[in-house]
Amino acid sequence: MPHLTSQPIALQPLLQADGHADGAVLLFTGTVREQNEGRPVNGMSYSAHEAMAEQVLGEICRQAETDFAISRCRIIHRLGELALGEISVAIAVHSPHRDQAYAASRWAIEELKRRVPIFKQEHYLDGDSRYLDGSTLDEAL
Amino acid sequence: MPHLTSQPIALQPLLQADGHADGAVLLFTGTVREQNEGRPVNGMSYSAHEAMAEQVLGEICRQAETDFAISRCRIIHRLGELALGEISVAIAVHSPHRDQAYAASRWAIEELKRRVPIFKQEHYLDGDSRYLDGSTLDEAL
Amino acid sequence: MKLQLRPYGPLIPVLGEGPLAVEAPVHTAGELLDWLHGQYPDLAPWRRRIACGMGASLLGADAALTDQAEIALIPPVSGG
Amino acid sequence: MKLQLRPYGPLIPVLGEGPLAVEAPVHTAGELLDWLHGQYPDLAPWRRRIACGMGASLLGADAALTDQAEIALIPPVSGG
Repeated sequence: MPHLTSQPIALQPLLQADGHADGAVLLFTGTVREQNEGRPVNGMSYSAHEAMAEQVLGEICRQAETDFAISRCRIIHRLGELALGEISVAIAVHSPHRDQAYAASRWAIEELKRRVPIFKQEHYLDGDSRYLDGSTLDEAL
Repeated sequence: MPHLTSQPIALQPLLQADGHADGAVLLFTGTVREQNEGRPVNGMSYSAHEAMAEQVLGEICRQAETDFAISRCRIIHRLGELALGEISVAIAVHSPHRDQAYAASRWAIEELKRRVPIFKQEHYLDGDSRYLDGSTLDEAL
Repeated sequence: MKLQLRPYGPLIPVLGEGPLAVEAPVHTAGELLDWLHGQYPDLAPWRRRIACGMGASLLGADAALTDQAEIALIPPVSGG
Repeated sequence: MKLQLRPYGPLIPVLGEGPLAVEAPVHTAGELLDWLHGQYPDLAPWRRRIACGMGASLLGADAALTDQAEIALIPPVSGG
């Protein structure tokens, strides 16, 4: 299942459990807000280094599953033009217990923001656009 | 919107945003697991002091919204007979920012387990049933 | 005084579904529970673990009861 | 050597959509970035903030480049 999509993110498949071993499901979604730092926003564009983003997102999911002893971590990130209120990212964690679900989900979204080569461009109501500053990759030279 | 239901919990209304002010939605669901403390489970019954549970769940939602500066907290708890994999509780938090969403959701589920007069009876594969021990209310005499 | 008791959760197998009509020589919620533990030794596992409620509110140990009141008997809670 | 450069995100308005064919007197990823900052002063805001990638991997500063390689230029990331 690819981690990147140019289609609206379907949440139902993310919530669907594989069996009955898990007592907790935690779904995080990030959506496009109508303002950022006080400026009215009317949309967002996301682009990515797709091959690398797919790989890093896969690594984050596998590491979350291992380090937090959860059953499943899935991450889907949207690319392309998003309108207000559309979901840019969804992280679904299935876990036997809720403690690990919260910890894994929190970790995964921070890792995504820190490591995954995705780039956000905000479009403002006044017609202006701006790439948001982000997190410099560890290997930056 | 009542907090208690004897019908399967519909998640879509919980995920639906009221506007475009929020950048984060966090949905927690608890589901019936196929085992507990090593014993195979084949279902669960939930009962409640309904009037008090409705009131306390409402208090938890309002306090979450105030104390964590989130836009909305909704909690739905299922009552009656639940099969494996069915959702017993759903907590949906909408928030401008994710930090508060995680903190509020985590707090709300702990408060629910600590304060809301709901009672869980586990049904085992061997035909036995047992009320689970729980959290003594602060006003216990 | 006369009271209607409404047990919840694991108290139902001990006290029945309720409402349970009792006539108890008590004035407060705390006294009611003491009296009840005397009447029903099987409640021993819930000593100091039952809360009394009236309507949607919990009652403190010193809360005065009124004749004919319906009192909820609330054992430890286990929602989620 | 000859390289194909592929800028991402906010580097696109500075360097163009790419791939950008360059002939640069460099051997390593670190040297490439130094050379690039010399050629494109508008990259100044991204000094020490660009990572080089080849395929799905990041390159360290000392990673040797090969002729005709396609090198990704990755500015700070802002997904989520």
